[in-house]
Amino acid sequence: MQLEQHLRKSLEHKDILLMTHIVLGYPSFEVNREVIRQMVDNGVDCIEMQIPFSEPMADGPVIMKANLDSLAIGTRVEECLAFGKEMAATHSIPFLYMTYYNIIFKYGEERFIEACTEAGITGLIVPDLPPEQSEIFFRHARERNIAPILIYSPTSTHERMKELDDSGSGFIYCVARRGVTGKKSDLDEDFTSYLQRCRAATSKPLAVGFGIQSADDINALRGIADMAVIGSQTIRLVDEQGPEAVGPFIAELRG
Amino acid sequence: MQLEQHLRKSLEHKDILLMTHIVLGYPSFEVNREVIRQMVDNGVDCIEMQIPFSEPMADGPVIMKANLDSLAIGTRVEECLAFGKEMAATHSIPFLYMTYYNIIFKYGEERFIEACTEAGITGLIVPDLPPEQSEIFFRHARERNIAPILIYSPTSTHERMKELDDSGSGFIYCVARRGVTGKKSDLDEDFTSYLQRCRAATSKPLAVGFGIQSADDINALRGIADMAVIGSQTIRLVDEQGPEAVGPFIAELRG
Amino acid sequence: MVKKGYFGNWGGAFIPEVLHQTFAELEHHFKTAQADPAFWQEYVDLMSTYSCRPTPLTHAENLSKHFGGAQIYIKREDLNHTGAHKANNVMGQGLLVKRMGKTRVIAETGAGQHGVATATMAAKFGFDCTIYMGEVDVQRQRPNVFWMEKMGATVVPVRDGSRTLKDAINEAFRDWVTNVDTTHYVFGTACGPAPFPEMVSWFQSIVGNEAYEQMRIQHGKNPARIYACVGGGSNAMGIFGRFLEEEGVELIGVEAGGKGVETGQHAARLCGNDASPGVAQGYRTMFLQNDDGQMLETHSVAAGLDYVGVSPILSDLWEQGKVRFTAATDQEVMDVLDLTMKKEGIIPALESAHGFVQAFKDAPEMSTDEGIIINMSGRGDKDIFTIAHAFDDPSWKEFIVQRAREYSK
Amino acid sequence: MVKKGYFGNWGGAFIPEVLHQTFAELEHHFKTAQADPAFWQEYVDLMSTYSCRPTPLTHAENLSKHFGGAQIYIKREDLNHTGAHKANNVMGQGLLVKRMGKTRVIAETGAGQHGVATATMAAKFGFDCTIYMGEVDVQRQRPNVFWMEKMGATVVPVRDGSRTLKDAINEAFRDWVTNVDTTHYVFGTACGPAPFPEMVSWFQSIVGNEAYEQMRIQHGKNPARIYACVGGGSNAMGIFGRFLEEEGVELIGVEAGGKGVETGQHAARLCGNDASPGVAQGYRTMFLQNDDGQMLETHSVAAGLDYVGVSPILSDLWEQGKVRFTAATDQEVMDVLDLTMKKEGIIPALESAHGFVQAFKDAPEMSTDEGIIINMSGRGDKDIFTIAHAFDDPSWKEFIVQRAREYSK
Ligand SMILES: Cc1ncc(COP(=O)(O)O)c(C=O)c1O
Ligand SMILES: Cc1ncc(COP(=O)(O)O)c(C=O)c1O
Repeated sequence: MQLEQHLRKSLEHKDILLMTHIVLGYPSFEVNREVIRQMVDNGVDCIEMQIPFSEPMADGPVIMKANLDSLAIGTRVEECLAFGKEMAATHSIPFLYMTYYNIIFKYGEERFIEACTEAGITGLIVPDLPPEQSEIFFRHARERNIAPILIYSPTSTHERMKELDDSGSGFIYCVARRGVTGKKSDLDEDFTSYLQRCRAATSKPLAVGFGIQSADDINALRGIADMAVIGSQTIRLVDEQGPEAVGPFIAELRG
Repeated sequence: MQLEQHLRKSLEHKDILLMTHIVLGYPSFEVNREVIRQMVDNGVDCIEMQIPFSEPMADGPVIMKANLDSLAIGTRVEECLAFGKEMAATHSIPFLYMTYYNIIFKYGEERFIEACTEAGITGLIVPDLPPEQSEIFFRHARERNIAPILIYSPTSTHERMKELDDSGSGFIYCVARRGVTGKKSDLDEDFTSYLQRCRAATSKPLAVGFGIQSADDINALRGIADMAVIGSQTIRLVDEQGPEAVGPFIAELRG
Repeated sequence: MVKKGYFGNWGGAFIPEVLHQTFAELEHHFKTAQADPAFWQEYVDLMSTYSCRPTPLTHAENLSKHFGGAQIYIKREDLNHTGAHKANNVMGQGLLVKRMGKTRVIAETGAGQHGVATATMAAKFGFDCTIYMGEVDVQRQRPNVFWMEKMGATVVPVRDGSRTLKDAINEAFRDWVTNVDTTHYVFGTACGPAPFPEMVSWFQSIVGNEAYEQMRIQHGKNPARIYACVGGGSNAMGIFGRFLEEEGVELIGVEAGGKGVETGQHAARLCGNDASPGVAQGYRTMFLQNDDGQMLETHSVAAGLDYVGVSPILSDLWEQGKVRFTAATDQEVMDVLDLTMKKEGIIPALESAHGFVQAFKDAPEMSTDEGIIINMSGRGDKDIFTIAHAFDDPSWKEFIVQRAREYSK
Repeated sequence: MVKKGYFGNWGGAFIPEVLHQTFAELEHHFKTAQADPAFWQEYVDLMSTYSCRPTPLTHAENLSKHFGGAQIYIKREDLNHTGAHKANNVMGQGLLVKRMGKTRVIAETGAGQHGVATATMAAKFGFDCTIYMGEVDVQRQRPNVFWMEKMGATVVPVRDGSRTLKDAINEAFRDWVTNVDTTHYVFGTACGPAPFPEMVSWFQSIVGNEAYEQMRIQHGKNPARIYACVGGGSNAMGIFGRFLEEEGVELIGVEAGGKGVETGQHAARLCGNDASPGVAQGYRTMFLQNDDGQMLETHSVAAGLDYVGVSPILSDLWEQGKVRFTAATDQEVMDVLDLTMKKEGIIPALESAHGFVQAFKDAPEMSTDEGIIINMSGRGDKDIFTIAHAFDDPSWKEFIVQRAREYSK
């Protein structure tokens, strides 16, 4: 419950939280460090650090490229774990790992969760791991107080949402639309009724991700979601304007 | 019997006769004229003039090329007939047409034989016309005293030879070997026994063609055949050394 | 009485004397085989274990709906081993060659299909094999040459005449008269001297026999019409044969209209005005020839239809009015190819597409309970070089240029 | 108890949540179809009228004699419409798509065979169609791209990662999660998330079912061994299925040995030492990956075997020792291709030739009354660019250079 408690505390004095995303080792750990510093300094509430994988099936072009480029310069899982530990020790907000299941599987599920505990990581987002597929993972994570974040999608039925709610913890990651990361989502009426469905299925905080890019998007989420997730947009920003552009961008989002 | 009688008369004072071959219109009628003059002057006994056809299936590369080149410069059947008439009128030896059946068929068989009669042509060699295939042609030819020359091959059985003997007249054209015109033939033991078979099947004079190229070849035929046929060799000669080389070549052959 | 080897005024065997004996033997073995049910059974068994006979009859539902008329059925000779109906004839002749005890086969080829089929048969039966192919065709059909060679055949480019199919036939005859004792000439279509037209048609009749049964089962009755492209005429004879005596079945042969039957650049022997009776390549038929009897140049986008003569059996059926002949132009062929690929996921050979053209013209006028069969004599994917070229496909060109760049390094 | 969608330790469905519902529906329709004999009959009818099932079983007498051991039989999946066993799976999924009421299909393709088959099926069924293909494969398999486009499909070159098959799969998944409501992803092999491995194997089981009957008739008993190449594993599962429970039938899967299993340049998952258990592309199997779980580059002369994963069903059979796995190198494949063309007149696809390699190694040691089956998953003539290139054929190169010259004018 560590992560959820933390978020709930933050929600006491903010109407919406902000989670950001980075790909570890892209373009370098140094830049990651600087970007995270700026994020934290400008009020980000939670950061998901993606351990790169060679087959980022659920990611769109921006994050996919960041994954592959990071691997191309030799990023290793151990380095990612060490970096995560450093960040968790340096900053007081919650840090999560996001990665594909094979990274964890290959490392050893127990061992990986052990490493998370040691690093002070509070949650794990694994987009290709439905709860049915690894009883061990979910059991260990919960035992070690590492929140396995589960994902709702507009295609999820109420029954499925309830099922996911039972297995996950921390918060629910609601993907805003069908598709992969990186493309803008329409936060329209359909979306609102989808979020109502999400809310009805879980009592956990709702994070909304996929295509959230601007202060307007975040405003649209106020009142219906608890946390906005900024993914590809910061990677684009760093690519185009360098890490120093991140602080002002976040500040503007926070409004 | 015109042609056969003519040949038999020549055989009274020669132990072997010589038939030569030209392709009409190749390289030109003018050169044909000159070549024929030299042939006649040097003792050739009989000349077959080939009316070119676009599909000279039984001819080897040299004669085939002459056929196609002649057509390429526009040689027409009517021209060939006129030229044949001129030659027969100019020289006292027998002239024959050699051509493929389609030339005759398309011209009209009766009409073609009529034209031969008028031109003073004494025989016709049509390598793709077995006697079974045109009763009309053979009947008309014989009626008009144009000898349809039939062909024996080493693959012909005795029965077949008899059959051919019944339909043809003038002489029998024995091809020296399997194959098409132009390649040298081995006049070996097998060949001799083949010619004996030919002799046994017909009382007509025997001409031997396909690959007869030198005085030696002709000597080998003396005593077993009545006429030697020089085909591709004079065409090669004219191609390489011009028409004036024909006279000396024939003279040498005649020995 | 019709003369032996003739079909009405057409056919015969106008062959050099050196071949007389070998034709007598061929005739003998053919007639013996024809009279021997075990031979046909051996042939059917071979075709069903080595090729995939019976080939399917596909109901082209989308095309039928598209034209709103007759139910269109496609006889799938493209699914034969080596990709065309040519295999039927070739494998049959292979069995005869074995019976005759010969050890070497030769063949002419235009499109290359018959050459590939013959090289394949030779490999299977262990015969030596030489294929004659016009130089022009060698150049436009290089992939087929590659496969023939890989199958162990020698491919001889023929550099005489128009350097296409008819010249390859002449050259094959030259080989045959030279090597007649060991060699059988596997004629590729229902043309040439008797008994080839009849023999090739006999082997190809397997197509029509199957189609007859299949149509009864799938359509419940005979087709109203049957379409086949006509090069030499073997696939047409194959599918027509069984239906010739059936009441109410119209047979339509489609020739190569090339750039138009009025342009002189075509290969329309029986449906245009440019052909006349003649004798060449060993048989009498309607030939594209001039007044002197010299053969004309022909043109078609489909190499396999690009030929001066036509089966004497078809000339006879034409004369008797038993088969209707039409022509399809190169352009019509390309359009129909496009439509057929998109609607049915089927790629007819350029040759076969000629039959489709006429069928598609007629189908809309027919009633929906009538059935028509198109004989799809072969598959088009072997023709990639011709088809991609004819469609003027830019990425194909780019691909070739890039490949060439690698090879030129 | 084995978990749903698992085969021993292998399989599962590791899919993004957005696909959960669509997989539930797919599973439902698949299971309903499986339980409905009318569905299978519809499938068999389709395959026998549109493709040419049953495909023949060819007794390779010359090769059998050449090796002097086992009787070699070849199951001729090359004679399927579109030239490979891929058609079986694709047409089957097409019928399911119709049942599910979807209107669009997508597919990944490596060699291009599965793409062509899918584009063909889409044309036949009237579905929209998009094919994902690694850019490297687009370049080496341009003819297939041409045909897919002509059949009306959109071909998207994938420019990420190694730009080959696995990247095309990732990209297809990205399309699927975006267009899940209208679209079915026609997975091309017995891999991917459940129920694909089982479903694809089920459609492919038609191969083994036929071979079982044919072998009884032609050989009089079961084969002693069965050989199949293993890319994703669908043709292997297809032919193995019916024989899995038969006593005394050894099953052999042959992987791509590339430049040698010891060189790292290969795609040997089950017979080398370079693979380890992993989870990617939606399923758990033996993957060629590094210690971190990142997938490795693979290599094979045969694009269709050039893949990091393998059917989870085969991983299970491997673990249980029910299938023997070996590898064939690129060089061995070229040699065997040459021999097979010359001896039998048959051109196996480069993929299929891998199975031939091991069969030819084993056959001489076997007795002449034993029979073996090689599954010839596809025909090689589609691979002309690869094969002519691999044989380093000079006249082929010259031909390409000359063509390019025309196009560069
Ligand atoms: C596929 C195909 N169809 C038709 C033909 C024409 O031949 P025929 O008229 O003998 O069937 C050919 C000749 O090469 C061919 O390859
Ligand atoms: C002819 C052929 N055989 C085999 C394969 C390998 O696939 P699988 O192992 O699924 O049969 C492919 C794949 O493209 C192929 O095209």
